[in-house]
Amino acid sequence: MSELIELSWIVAKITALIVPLFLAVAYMTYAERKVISAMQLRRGPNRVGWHGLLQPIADALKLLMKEVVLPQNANRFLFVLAPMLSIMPALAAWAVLPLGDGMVIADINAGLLYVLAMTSMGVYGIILAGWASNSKYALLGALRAGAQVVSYEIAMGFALVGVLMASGSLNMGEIIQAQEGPIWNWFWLPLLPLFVVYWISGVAETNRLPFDVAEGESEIVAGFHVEYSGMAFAIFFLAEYANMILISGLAAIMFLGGWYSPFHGLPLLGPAFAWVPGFVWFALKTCLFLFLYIWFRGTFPRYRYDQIMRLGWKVLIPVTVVWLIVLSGLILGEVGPWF
Amino acid sequence: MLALSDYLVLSALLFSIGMAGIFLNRKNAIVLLMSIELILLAVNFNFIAFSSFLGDIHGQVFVFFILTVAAAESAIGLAILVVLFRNRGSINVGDLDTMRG
Amino acid sequence: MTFEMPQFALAAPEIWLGIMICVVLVADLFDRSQESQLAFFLTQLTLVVMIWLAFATHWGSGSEITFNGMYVSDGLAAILKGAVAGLTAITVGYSRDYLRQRGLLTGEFFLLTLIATLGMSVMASASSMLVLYIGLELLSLSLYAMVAFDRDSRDGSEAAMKYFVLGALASGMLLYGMSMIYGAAGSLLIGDIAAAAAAGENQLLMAFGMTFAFVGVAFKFGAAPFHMWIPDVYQGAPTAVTAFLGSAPKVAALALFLRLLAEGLGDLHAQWQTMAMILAVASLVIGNLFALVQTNLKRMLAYSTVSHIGFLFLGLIAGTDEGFAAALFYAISYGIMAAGAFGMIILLSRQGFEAEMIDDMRGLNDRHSGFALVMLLLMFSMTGIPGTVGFYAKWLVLQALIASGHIWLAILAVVFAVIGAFYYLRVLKAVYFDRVESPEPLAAPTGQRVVIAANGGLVLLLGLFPDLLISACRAAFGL
Amino acid sequence: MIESYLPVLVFIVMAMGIGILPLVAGFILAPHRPDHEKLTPYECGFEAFEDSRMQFDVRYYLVAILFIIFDLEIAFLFPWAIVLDDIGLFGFGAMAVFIGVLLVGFLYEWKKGALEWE
Amino acid sequence: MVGQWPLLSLLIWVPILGGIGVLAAGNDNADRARWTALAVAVVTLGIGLALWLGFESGIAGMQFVEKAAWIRAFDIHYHLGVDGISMPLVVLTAFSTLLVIGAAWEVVRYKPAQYLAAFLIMEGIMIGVFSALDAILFYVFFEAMLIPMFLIIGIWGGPNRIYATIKFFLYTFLGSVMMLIALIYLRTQAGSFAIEDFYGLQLPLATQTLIFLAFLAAFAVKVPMFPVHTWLPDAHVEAPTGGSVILAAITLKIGGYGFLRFSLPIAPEASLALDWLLIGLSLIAVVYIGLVAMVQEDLKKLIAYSSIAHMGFVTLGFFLIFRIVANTDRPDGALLALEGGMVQMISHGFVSAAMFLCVGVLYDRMHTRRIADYGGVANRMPVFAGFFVLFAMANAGLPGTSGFVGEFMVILASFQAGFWYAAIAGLTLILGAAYSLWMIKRVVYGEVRNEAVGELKDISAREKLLLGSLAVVILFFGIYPAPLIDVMTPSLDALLRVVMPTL
Repeated sequence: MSELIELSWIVAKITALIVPLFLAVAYMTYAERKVISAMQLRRGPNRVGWHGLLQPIADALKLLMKEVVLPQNANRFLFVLAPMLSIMPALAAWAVLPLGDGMVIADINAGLLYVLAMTSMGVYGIILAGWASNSKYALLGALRAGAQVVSYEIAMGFALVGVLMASGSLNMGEIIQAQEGPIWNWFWLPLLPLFVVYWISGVAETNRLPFDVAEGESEIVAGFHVEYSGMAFAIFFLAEYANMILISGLAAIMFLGGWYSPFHGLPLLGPAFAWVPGFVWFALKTCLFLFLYIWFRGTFPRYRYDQIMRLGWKVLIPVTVVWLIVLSGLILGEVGPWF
Repeated sequence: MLALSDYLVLSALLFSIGMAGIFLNRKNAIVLLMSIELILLAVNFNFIAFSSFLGDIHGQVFVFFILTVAAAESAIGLAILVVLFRNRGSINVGDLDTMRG
Repeated sequence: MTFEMPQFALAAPEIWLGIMICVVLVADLFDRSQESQLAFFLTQLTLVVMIWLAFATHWGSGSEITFNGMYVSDGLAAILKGAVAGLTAITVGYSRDYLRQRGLLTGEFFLLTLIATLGMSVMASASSMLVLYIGLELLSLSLYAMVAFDRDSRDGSEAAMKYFVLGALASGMLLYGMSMIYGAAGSLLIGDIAAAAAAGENQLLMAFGMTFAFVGVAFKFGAAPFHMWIPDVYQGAPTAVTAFLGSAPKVAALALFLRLLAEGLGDLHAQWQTMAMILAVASLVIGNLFALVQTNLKRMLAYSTVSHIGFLFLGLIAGTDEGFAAALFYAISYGIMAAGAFGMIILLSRQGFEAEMIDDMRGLNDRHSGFALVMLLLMFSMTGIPGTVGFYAKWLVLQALIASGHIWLAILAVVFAVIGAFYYLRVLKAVYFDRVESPEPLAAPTGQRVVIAANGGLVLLLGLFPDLLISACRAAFGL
Repeated sequence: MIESYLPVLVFIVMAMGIGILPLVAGFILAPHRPDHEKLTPYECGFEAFEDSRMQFDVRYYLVAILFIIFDLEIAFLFPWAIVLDDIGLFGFGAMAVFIGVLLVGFLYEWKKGALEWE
Repeated sequence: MVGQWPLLSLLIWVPILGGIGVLAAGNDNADRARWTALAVAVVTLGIGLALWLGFESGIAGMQFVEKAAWIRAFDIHYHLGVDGISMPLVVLTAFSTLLVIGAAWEVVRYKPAQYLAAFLIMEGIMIGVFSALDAILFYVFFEAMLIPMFLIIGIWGGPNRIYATIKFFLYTFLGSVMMLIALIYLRTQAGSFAIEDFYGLQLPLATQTLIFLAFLAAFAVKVPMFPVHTWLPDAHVEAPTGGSVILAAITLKIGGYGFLRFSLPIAPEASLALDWLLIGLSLIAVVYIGLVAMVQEDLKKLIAYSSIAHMGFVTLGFFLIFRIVANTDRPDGALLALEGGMVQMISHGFVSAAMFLCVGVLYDRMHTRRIADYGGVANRMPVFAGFFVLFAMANAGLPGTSGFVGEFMVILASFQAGFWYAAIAGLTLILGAAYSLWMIKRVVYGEVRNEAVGELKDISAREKLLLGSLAVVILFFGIYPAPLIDVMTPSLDALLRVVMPTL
């Protein structure tokens, strides 16, 4: 009996996480359109609901009513499996993210490893989709996406190693606790190059602009999901945005001190902001990164594919490796307030 | 709680499947590579089970190394496969019979 | 957690090799000459220094264990490493011109050779199953790549595929066995395993693991019935690679056997003896009989390898230090012979022509009597005729075998040695007795000539004065 | 210890469910009227080829292999990174050698042009 | 004085190194190679004669002993020495090689340097076989002998040479590896590889039998004894003249020498137990092979079979000793048998060499070995015919030639073993006379049968010298064998006491 209760409690917690997450995804699309239109001096969606606030709902309903086309010669099983494979890790990774102090569904020791594993799995969905579609554009997109994702995964992994070195733990909660203190105690400062690399890699991992050659509407129409329609397409879409939020959340946790307030431990400001729950700080930091995503999209032109690969292999990886060595020196020398 | 023998049996099963994959497979060479991975997986399973039951960390360290080597091995295996395909246009195991005697 | 500082000086050969691998790699990257001159000479330098280092660090100081018990420095390691480096140097000496003629002369070849040597060296000093495995894979992975070195060769890629699959399978078997042994002994260290085996802990599990490990080792050796890869790989690989593959790695395989099965599981000798016996006899029978019908020289030598492995296993059967010393001597001398035999094929091959059929040897005596003489020495050495090193190899094995009471096996072995003589004689028949219409004189590059002369000279010199090598091999086992 | 992974498992199962449910819903709610033109793969309006799974550039494959190798290097860095404080200078030296070898390999790739996409 | 010098080492290494020197001289300048080879052979024979002169006849033990560590791990020594049994064989080897070098002078045109070098190296190795006192050293020389002989037959032999040489090689190799096993086993018992340490091992009969059979495998093939003799006719027929000479004159003797040095003293009880086998095989060789020889169409084959028959005589002498002692209880008869066998070996060395040289002379001119192709040679080559007839007589065992002495001694001794042994052995005289003389009749005498014979030229000065020296030796030992017998008696006597300690 107690097991059942425990299980339902877990399910409830997960639901409590996923539902807001979906809402966040929905309104992320809304925000994106609004912000970009503002940047381009347009108004963006404004018909459905007040200021277009119901637009995401309408989009979802529209997609629900669209036919899911299964192209001929496609491998049906893989074709259907692919979207599932891409959304699953994007969601499941949230299991170990602490939203606030103690607000975590699974407080496991190998948290970071788990996250790394889950984010790596996303590429399967992309590659399977491209392969199963039996379309040249899809295949090309999938290959590009696959190569790009794995390339940046290395830089990302190195950056994470830096975080590990600094925190000495794989547990997400402990990583945050290692950054306890005001804003300059957070890892973004000692790990600044890694932070930048992580963020760039994160953008590339999610195939977002300026690294969105996998979709590349203007060259390979829509890349790996060119043959997907209706709900199947929606799931890819969902996965992409969920991933964006995930990456932003991770960046907030690993480099910006998670739930800590920027004034934590400061004599005056600290107590002044003590009433704000940690969850809010975390959400704010995540939103900061989400805004960056949108800002990038609105600002940068798309990279050429060779430029993307060069950036990943020839810039980001050397930078991280060098910084890892510097970092281990810093740690052994017990420099600053961090180590 | 699972007994040590349960792990060993599972590992033995994996190992046997891998073996069978290598010896019974007459078609695709990729399957051979996968079978090899399966065998290594069985080995890792064994090591981890023993390591955990013996309370000795070295078995897990070994697994780490096996993983690495397995990666290098599959990299080379795939490279050979590519060369093979380029030279013959087929990766059919049954076609690997030019040399006899 | 405290770390005991390892005695790095004891691992000097490996450290030297490791550094030089990086140096060669970088040097070759920045070497503007087309033919990797720098890499070649650096490789040879590395190997020669390595021979010296092996003896300077390991010889005569007794058995020392360091790196948390995982690395052992003893006389056996010195001999194994010296032999490996020496054999590699010989084969590298042969390969340069061969590769150049085929447009394969790149620094990677030398690099892979060095990495393989590092692997073998690590195996020679392994005192832990983990280290043993790492060394083995360093060797194997390099060899897989080397077999496929000629990317446009159909046979080469097929051979590489077969070698890869069966080699990986062997590694898998070996690992599976190792995992069982680990479970039974509770440790990866060879010393602990030996203690556990002696105490008779978990006998069933231990024996189970030993069986798998043994099969894995047999695969790596190429002992029948696990020899399937040998002929195809020897035939398909570029001859320069075959020469390497046929020589030094056999010594390394012996290192694997000695470290794992002799040192670690010496107390299970009664159990692996039977297996070794079956393998030995099967190898002798299959190797010799199949070699009889070959027309391709590389393939014939491959089957002859199987038979030689059978003979080598006979030395191991005894399970005595005497037998191990004999097997060690056998492996080293076989390495010398095999390197020479394949070196000869390399020498006779030209651009676009592989002299790999026995018929290609015809009239060699008319074309170049010096090469013919070396071939004569090599073939008679493989047969086991005195005056060449091959005789002492067989003799020592027989000696160990008879001393441990296996007289019938000894008789069987010599009978098959006589059968084996037949196919070696066929080669000599082609070399000396068959005359060709218009023998074209042979011209080989100076480097290759020097190496083949040294190789043949070594066979003869050790055939007349085997004392030093025999004593060294025995001293490695405290005899 | 292992119990703390239960939520993870549940989460993964639920995430899979979330991946499947909308698809099922889509199949049920949406119309389903396939025809030939609709089912052929998109080829900018040209007549479609039967099988589009063509051979692709070997460099993609090269990247895959490089990734495997580097990713495993990272796997080795993980445990080291966590205990760096405890193992001190020796641990640092060991990893410095490791990374040094890695860098040599990286340099090799770079010079050999494995990272070029022209 | 000469006893101080390492004469045996010189005898072994001067020809081997000289051979290598000849090899290095190359085939391009054939004359240089020939003269070098001749010089080496002459020097070697000179050292051999010095050995003979320095040898003290009254002593049974080893003389000119040299001992140096060789393979320390097994206490194996480079241990040389000669006694009355081996010394004559050493000198015989040096002498025969000189003959071969002389015989090859103008005849061998294909790669003469290699040819001569092979014989010089062969010479060193064979002397090594006779003088080795360490079992492994002995074995090394014993086997290494195969290499030059293999090449000699294979390169310079007749049309069917490849079959013959491989057959020769495999037969002898198989036999000798069995011996190797026996030697190794003996080492486990004796703790050393010194041959003398093997003597007096009190091994059980079953073990002795196995060891005896192993040695038999090696030596019976070499001798060769029926039924493992079949390689010999093939090898002889296909071998070049020099090869046949060395094969008949020396390598066959190694088999006989092996019986004396190994089989009898190491496994005396087994020798006793199995002497019926050896005697039986020897008698078959004498009679049956003698008959086979009679019907041969080929000159060389005929001589080859006659060699087998003669060597049967040798082994008969060696293994009759047990029966003689059993009948007489005294060593005299047995000693006589051993001496007879030894003398027969030496004599056969000269005679068969002479016969093969003669055939070689004919073959060089006619390029055929078929008896039927000849006839009336005496008309065109009177000097040669004279030599040939003399040698044939010696082969038949005519009194006054060395061939007679050995056979006579063995037959005399065999009377003491039993009448029938002597009677059957005596048949050999008749058979030998029959095939030798019939052959002579068909080849040398009669009308000139065809044009080829008609155009024959008599032998040159070089050939005269070769055949003449042989004739001198054969006649000398035929008339005055005492120096030979005196040399070997003490050693054979000592051997007899090792074999039968009760005497």
